[in-house]
Amino acid sequence: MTLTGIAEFIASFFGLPGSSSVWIVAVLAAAILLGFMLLTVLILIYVLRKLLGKIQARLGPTRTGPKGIFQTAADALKLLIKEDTIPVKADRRVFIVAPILVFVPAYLVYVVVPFGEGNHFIAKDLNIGLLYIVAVSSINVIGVVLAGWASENKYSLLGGMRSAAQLISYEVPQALAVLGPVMLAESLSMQDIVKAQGEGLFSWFIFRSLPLLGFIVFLVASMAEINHVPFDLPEGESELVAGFNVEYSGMRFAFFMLAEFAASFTICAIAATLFLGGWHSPIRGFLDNGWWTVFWFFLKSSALVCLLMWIRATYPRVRVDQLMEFGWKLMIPLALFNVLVVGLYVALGKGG
Amino acid sequence: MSEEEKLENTETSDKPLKPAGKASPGKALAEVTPPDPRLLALAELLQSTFGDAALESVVDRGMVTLVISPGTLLDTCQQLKTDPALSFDYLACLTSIDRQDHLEVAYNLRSLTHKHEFCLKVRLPRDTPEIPTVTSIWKGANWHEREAYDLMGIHFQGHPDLRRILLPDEWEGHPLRKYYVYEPDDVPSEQGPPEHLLIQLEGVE
Amino acid sequence: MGPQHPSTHGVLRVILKLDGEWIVEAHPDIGYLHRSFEKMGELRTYTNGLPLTDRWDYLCAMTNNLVYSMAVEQLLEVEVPERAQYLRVIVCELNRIASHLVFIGTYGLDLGAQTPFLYCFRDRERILHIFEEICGARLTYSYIYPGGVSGDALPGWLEKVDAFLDYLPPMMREIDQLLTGNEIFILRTRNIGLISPEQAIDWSLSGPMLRASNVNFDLRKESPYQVYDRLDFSVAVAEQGDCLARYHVRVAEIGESIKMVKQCLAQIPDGPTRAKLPKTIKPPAGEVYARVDTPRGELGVYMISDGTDKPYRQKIRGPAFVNLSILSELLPGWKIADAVSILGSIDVVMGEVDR
Amino acid sequence: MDWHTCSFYVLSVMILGSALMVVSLRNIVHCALFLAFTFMGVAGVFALLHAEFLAAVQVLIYVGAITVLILFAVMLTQKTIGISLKQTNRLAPLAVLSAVTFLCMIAVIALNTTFPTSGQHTVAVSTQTIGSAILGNGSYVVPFEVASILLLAAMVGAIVIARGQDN
Repeated sequence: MTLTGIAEFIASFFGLPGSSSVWIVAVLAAAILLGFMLLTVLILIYVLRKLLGKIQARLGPTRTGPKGIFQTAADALKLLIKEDTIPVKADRRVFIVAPILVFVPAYLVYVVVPFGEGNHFIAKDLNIGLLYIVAVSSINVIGVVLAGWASENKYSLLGGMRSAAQLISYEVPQALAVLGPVMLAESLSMQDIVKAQGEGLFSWFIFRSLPLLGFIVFLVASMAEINHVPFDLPEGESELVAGFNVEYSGMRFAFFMLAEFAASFTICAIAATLFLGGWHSPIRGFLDNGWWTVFWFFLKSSALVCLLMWIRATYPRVRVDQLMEFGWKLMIPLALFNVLVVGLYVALGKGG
Repeated sequence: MSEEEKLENTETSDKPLKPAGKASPGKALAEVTPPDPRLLALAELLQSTFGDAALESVVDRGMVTLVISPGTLLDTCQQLKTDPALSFDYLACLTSIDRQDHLEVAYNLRSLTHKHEFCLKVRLPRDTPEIPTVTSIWKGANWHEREAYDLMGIHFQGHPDLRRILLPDEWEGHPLRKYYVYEPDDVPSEQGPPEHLLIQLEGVE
Repeated sequence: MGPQHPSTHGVLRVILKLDGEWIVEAHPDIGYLHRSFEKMGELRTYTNGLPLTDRWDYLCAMTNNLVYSMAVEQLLEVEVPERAQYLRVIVCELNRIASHLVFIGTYGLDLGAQTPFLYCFRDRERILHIFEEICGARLTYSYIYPGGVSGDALPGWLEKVDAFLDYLPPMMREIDQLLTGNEIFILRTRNIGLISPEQAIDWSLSGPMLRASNVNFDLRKESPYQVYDRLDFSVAVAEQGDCLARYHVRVAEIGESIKMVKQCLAQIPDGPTRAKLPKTIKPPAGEVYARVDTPRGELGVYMISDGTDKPYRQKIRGPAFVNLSILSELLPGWKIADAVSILGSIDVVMGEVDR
Repeated sequence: MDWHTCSFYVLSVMILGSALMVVSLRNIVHCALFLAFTFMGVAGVFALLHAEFLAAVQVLIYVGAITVLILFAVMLTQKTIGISLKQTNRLAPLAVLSAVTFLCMIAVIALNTTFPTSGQHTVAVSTQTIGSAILGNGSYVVPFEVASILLLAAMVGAIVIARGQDN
């Protein structure tokens, strides 16, 4: 009943040549991933609003459906119906391409995320998994800059440039922080990294070598990467009126929102995989096979997502120069130090 | 007009220090409360330092008032701020008053060190209300003077940025003047007091 | 930063001349909320001029009523009964707590922290409920009349105030933890918008703006009015004179106000709540400058009476009007993001700036 | 005509097409965008050849850094909104000439070298082999270190020049 089976059936059904089943598997996997991504974003937005409400001593959405369940669906519908305005002076083509350039990388990263044990829970276990993630996530910088530039208004251009500078300066610590687990697992592929953390709680990379440092550096750098609250400079409402997405409305604005929330789930998933032992259960061997692995994976990622939302509720915004200073003068040295320590740990561990 | 009659009796009695707590209609308490001795001491001090320039000094209901001529304003204020015995370093409030026959500017000054305060008043002719600015002494006066210029039409010479502060720049007339009646449809009339305002002024029994 | 901007607390327009991210010049442009209270005051009798005062500083209407009534009482030289003076101090200090809660909430919102705002407004709701019980209004109270207060405390009202005073301190600790200890909040406010003591005095700032620059001057201590001389409280003063110091002064003032109201509740005597005044108040001719310490600073009324039943001139000295005038000297040299936090720390209410 | 060759043709059309657009378009930001698509196409070809490491590095370096650098340079230096450049100028004939000669040269080289056209896929170049090639014993360590020092010098130079404007 695996995907390939379904693909062969479809290939024979339509009388396509046998070899094209590989294409069909890819298309099917892409469709499943897209569906999964939209679903998680819907749930994520709803949980965020409910959680923020809880933290801020208020209820959160209650109108739409029991306990406000269909709130995000209502938002999505509203965005769909809303008129898609394009500023007259704006450069039409770039204006349309920019949101896609921001949305696609967030979607591409899902290819390598290991939802569970074995091959049928991961779209394609590339043996350069992590490098692929870092490479793909560097594409959305172009989308952000072009979105800012194409909407022809100086505020959004300023916002676009600022967020591009932020993305670039935080890509470096993120990439370095990822090196830790790579060295410990001696492989770039995500499944290998998870397998290397197999022996229960204390074998997770968060505890091995310098505890927590790599994890914190990665999480903070990724938060800056997706413009999460302490670093949400581009849409700093109180300063510039709005960031690069000020001129977007309707479906295109939905692309940006979708990209942001999908990215926030992906970085939690990657953080869970790299540092919290992916789909392994905390106790060795206990409930560690089949569908249970998927359960552990989602448990860890959603825990991290809630942590992110908690941070969103409590922290004010950082100023632009403090952000840059924090990035270059603190995050990068920390990440380098982490790489050094993990390197020593691995080298000593192997007896030189 | 009670204001005029107060002026006459001070001229005739060659500017003595007069406690003005005279009995007044509608007083709830039985007798007149004598003004606070500390205020009398302050009035005494001011009288002695500015004897010649002071036209009139009144202690009335908890406030010492000293009236001086516009010419001597700048150096009296300078002395008020720098003189260690006085050291009025805090300008609490600057009020512009339209007394029909003349305009007045009242400076409420306070000393944070000696914890005493008083009101310095200057009288200006109605047609050319010109007075030097005190922003060089107390920067806080900046917006007060702009507001007095905007609403009362008093021109402060040497003010760094004298333009209307509350009303739109192209507004004519100064609303706080007694005769200023703003008919929205036509140009505000400043020729003379309209009838209904006059009646109200003479309505004092 | 136009009149419609999320962080200008009302219709204030500041014309900023920028060099990249840095502010070179700043000219506040006010007057968008100018309703000319001073002219209106001259056309109304003393009693029906009072409801006007609620619209001056709409976050702290009780102190506006108080300063207007004190000016009239000084003109009449009438003594207000003890119980009325205690009730006045209770409601004014409660109003100060409510206004400072609004400040903490909106200041957090300016810098991006959403949660404190909701906590502060939840607590402020309780104060407004208490006010509603005693004078029927949530914002425009017209509770303090020349000669006393409009209505005596209903049975059980003082106990409600007492219960609120026990409820507030733990909540204040919660809000405190959210903001005061928050490194990013400190990063955005420490050493930003520095005002030296001489500068503060020269620009005649008042209230928390003055006391945060290490100048220990509080009207309730210097020239105590009503029953403030019978209450022992300490004046909250901070040294640095930056945005953080102003925040700390206001938070400390909430603590002091709680202490004061507690003492008032203990000392409040029985007795009448209004002095006997003639039907139409006609104070003898004269001039008076009454002043009160509001959450924003010294609110003064220079009232001149000419013996008739209408004030001849009524000048309103708004604390935020004067505190805002320093903006043109304060903002240059800082960044735009700092302008937001400096403006927020001045705690401007446009109602009494524009009058 | 299995999917391997057909996707190769698709990719090559994409690369050549967007490269042509880069040269011929009037609006400079559009050129930068198409430059990014060219690089992505090249990364696709690398992936086809199972050189995944190179494909990822290609995307990371070229698309993520160099194109953004060009975009930054373009936007910060001059008012780019709405102006269109004249792509051709007096030197057009000379350019065409040099392009044609370059084309012939490549054609000659391509024709008489015998590519190893073995049927099965080329051996997968895994990251381990690349890693040991760069830093392993007796391999390209020295050139790798020299290159990094060169880059460092360039970066320091850039910072000095940029900082030069302030003081």
